[in-house]
Amino acid sequence: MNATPSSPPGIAPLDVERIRRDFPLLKRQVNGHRLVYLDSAATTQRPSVVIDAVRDFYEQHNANVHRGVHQLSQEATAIFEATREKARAFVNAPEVAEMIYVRGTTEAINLVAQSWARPRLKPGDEILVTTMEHHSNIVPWQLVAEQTGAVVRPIAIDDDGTLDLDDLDARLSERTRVVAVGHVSNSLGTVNPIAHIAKRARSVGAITVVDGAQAAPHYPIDVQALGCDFYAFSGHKVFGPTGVGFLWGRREWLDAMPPWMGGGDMINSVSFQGSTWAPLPSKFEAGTPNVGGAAGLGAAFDYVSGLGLDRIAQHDHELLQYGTARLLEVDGLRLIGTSPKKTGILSFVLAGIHPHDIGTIVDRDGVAIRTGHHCAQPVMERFGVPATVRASLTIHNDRADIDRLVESLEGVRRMFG
Amino acid sequence: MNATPSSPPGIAPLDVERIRRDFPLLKRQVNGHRLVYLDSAATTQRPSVVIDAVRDFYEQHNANVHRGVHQLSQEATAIFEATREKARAFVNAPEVAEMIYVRGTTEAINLVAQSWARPRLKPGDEILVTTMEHHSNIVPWQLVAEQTGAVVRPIAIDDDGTLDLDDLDARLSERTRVVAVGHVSNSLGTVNPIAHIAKRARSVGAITVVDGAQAAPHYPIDVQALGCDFYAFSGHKVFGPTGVGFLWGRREWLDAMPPWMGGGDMINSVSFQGSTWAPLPSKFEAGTPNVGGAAGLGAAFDYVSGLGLDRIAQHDHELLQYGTARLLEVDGLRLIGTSPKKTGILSFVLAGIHPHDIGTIVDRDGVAIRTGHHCAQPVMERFGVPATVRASLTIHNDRADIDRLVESLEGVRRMFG
Amino acid sequence: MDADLRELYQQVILDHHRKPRNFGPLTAPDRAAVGFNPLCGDRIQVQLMLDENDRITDVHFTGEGCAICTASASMMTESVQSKTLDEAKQLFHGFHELLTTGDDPGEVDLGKLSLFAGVREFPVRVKCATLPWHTLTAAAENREEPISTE
Amino acid sequence: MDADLRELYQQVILDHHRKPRNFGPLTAPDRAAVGFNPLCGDRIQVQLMLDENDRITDVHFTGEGCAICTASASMMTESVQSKTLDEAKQLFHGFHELLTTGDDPGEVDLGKLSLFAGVREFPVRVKCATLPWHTLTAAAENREEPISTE
Ligand SMILES: Cc1ncc(COP(=O)(O)O)c(C=O)c1O
Ligand SMILES: Cc1ncc(COP(=O)(O)O)c(C=O)c1O
Repeated sequence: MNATPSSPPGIAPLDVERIRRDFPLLKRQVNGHRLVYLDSAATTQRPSVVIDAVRDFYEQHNANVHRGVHQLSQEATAIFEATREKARAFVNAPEVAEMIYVRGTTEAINLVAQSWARPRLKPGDEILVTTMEHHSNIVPWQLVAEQTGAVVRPIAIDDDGTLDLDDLDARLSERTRVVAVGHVSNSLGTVNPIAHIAKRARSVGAITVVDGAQAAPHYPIDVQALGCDFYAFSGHKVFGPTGVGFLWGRREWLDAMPPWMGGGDMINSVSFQGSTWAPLPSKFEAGTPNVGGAAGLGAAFDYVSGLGLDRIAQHDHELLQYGTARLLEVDGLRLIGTSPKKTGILSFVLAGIHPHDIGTIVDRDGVAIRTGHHCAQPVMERFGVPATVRASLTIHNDRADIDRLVESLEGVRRMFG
Repeated sequence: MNATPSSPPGIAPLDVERIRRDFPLLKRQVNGHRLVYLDSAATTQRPSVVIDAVRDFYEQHNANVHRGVHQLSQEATAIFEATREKARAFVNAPEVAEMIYVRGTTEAINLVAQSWARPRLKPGDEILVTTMEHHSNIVPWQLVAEQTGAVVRPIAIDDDGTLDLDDLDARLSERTRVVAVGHVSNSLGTVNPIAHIAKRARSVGAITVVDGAQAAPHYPIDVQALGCDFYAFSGHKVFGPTGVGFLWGRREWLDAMPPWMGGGDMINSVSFQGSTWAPLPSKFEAGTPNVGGAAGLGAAFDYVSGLGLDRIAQHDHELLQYGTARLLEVDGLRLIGTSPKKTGILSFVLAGIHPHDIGTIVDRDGVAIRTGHHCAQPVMERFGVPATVRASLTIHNDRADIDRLVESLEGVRRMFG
Repeated sequence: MDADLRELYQQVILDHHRKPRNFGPLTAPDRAAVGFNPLCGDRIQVQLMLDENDRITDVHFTGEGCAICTASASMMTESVQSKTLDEAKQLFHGFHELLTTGDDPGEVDLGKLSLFAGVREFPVRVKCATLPWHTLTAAAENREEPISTE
Repeated sequence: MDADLRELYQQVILDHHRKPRNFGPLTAPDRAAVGFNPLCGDRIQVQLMLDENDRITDVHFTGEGCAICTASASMMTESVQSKTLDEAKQLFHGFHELLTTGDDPGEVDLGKLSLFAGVREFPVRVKCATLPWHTLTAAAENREEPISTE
């Protein structure tokens, strides 16, 4: 047991050694070193149970869903729908029919922008978007703004990366129709107070669309407690396969929205005189979905719940504290994003050394981190940096991983002297 | 070797016994019988090489693509881009940047409808759609017609399920902007003369959008020879994983089209003053793609090319002939779709017995077929049936599979006697 | 032919499929509704005559469906004859229980409807058996929109 | 620190990164262009002075980039000094060959630019080294739109 000494009573620490053995890829050597994977915010690794579930699906149950009477199709449908129910439980949605399968967060937000906002927005209507959003929670709104004459306005962030709630209040008005906000920022780690924001948005009649991509693997999510209108997340960020994720939306909205795509499975009847739509969730799920991905994602939900999201959050928190302290020992290192409420994301720059060079050099030491704008160019602009280095923490990381990173950064410093 | 006696000289027959061993799922028993899978038109089974490629990706190379400097991300990107190149070769597209990753055919056609057609269509403009189209090549056009005031008009089909080319000519006019046509009908098996249609469409200034979902696993595809403007297909119909497919489009169109979704990876720069788009193919690929699916699809392309599409087409043709002859021996059986140019799709009804009952009964014999409208309700209407039974043939099927189906149908007849 | 199938397609059921009772339109029904199952193309209409106490005095159906759907519609028309709409609702409740759990719920006398117990082994066919009943409910509530099992 | 890295980050390259030559704006350039690499945030501007024969009489750059990009820009400005635009193009051609194959193509004398041979082991960094050259090409062609390596 790799107990973290400071665990509060009541929450048993994660057994990181054991967890690490669940991830086949972590056995890999990179450039002759044991891989230290600190890029889970880009995409997580997959535990064997997930990889096996995908394989098992293809080897034992593979068929198209929904429309088949044969045995395999029934099994495939059962697996596919079981994952939908697990997703519902994962975000505590009231109804399973409100869980819409999508490719990921990006598709989910585009769906809301096109099916909810596009028919409703009028010239001069406003969409508030925080400055710390991922491009996938900015660009879909810019596209729909251009289509409708609505305007996208940024909500400011403080110097430590905390959302400026006064600025939110100052910008909210009757013109506000949508508040688009990330639950957790992928470039800063900031956790936003969604329940508060949703309440303020509702007070002016606006909906709240939450990008949950970075919250999903770190926090227990309860959309009913959050009080938002839509919540999007990606399977590949919660140890599931790529190409599958979910949009949760309130039934009242989903029922009132036109379909997102047209095709098979989303119709009630099709004729050249006109077509009618299927009820939820099918209305938003045209075409063959990623059934194999869904099989894997179901296993990922089980895996995460098996560990316990409270324990995961605790682990994340402790490792973040350790990582923050250790990084600040590195000469010339500046952390970008130091909000008191953060998840395990460590974004930083090193004086005089470009992040891209750092990325290349630490990779040679087997340390996988991300460098660049992290699809959050407005954050880079806000903090006056062209890019940052980002180390993101998850269940299979421990202090030794952070030590390896710090050691490697010292090497970078020495090289650039 | 399971040589089919009538193979023409020059094309070696497929070794079905061996192929069957490549598919782990075919080892399954269903209701105590060896599974006879005749539902490949809904989704194909996956050979081990595909399942292994997915697993290998997740166990060895898993990372997010494009934006990472670290080793894993570079490997993942290389795998992802290698499949794009294989897809290009698979349809003989001129340029790899014209191959857009999508979830499948449905998303591809919606993309074209929304990004090509929506900004261009005016009230009164016409979209011609054949009566034999899958819903995914009808409903997206109905949606865009409603959005723009354009009109969707059906092109008639003959009693044997052949497209009525005179009706096409009669309907083509300067008002025609789009001709939407399936390369192969999933409910009738009809192969449409795309090159001819595209030429006729071009003569009035219309584009041709081809739904290649059912052609891809059966025929060598050459988009340059076809002369169409867009070509869509799904990975899961060519022995690849679910949740991944391709849209090919001419660069001149793709360059001129607005993005499909907004988000990460499809931008050049994002700011609250405005964003600019990345070049092809990224412009149309917002968000994390199905990288694991792409890894599997690459293996599927290799598998199919290894067998040879000419041999596959030949096998398909011979089995179709055998199946047609055997089915017509069944009392009261009526084939729906008897065009002289067909792939291995056998759609039929049995007098006095509903397809749904047939599906349930033959499933008990371990024969997996599809019953229903096959997402082609206008075809059902055209032929005056509520639904059909569909047996679809592929590389791992042989005469014995068809014999099992016929035997089972005889049982159905006896039961309903 | 296995036992489950034999139980699903019992002679009585096949007989009702072949010769559906109360089939064909009423001339002046008090209530009617259309139901369909987009999955398999079943489409039926149920028509009702009611007395002043909401008691069913006549019930017919038309349309086209699989054996299970047609037989269920046919046997439904026999079972609900002379029942009040409330009693018919209870009967549907018990019938639904039977189809999904395989148990005769006991509270209501299902009579011949118990023959549908075999549907339980075929979950995708439950909708076929319940479509007539959903349509009856819609007719009782005078709903205009076609109802769908999807 | 491994050998590939040492070769990538040679002293000369690090030195050009630390003290870029011909850095800063020209007062009245004949031609200029902006280039950027959205992946890593490199963004540079290249400015040219030309004589009547399209010979480069002065070349400067500004902007911010990684060590490879900055050093490449700095060394580029030295290499193309007094060359015609055509000669500069040939130099870029040879340089590109070096980066992707690791071989000095021989046709042109790369001089100090050969020090970038180590980039070949780092394919994702090729764009960093070529960005200044693409921007130079854009400036030579007087393209207004910022060019991008993506
Ligand atoms: C002819 C045809 N077109 C389109 C589709 C839709 O493909 P997908 O469901 O993979 O999007 C299918 C398969 O269902 C098909 O057979
Ligand atoms: C905060 C945030 N939002 C949205 C996304 C986009 O998710 P996806 O690429 O899975 O659509 C990501 C991940 O890249 C993210 O970190």
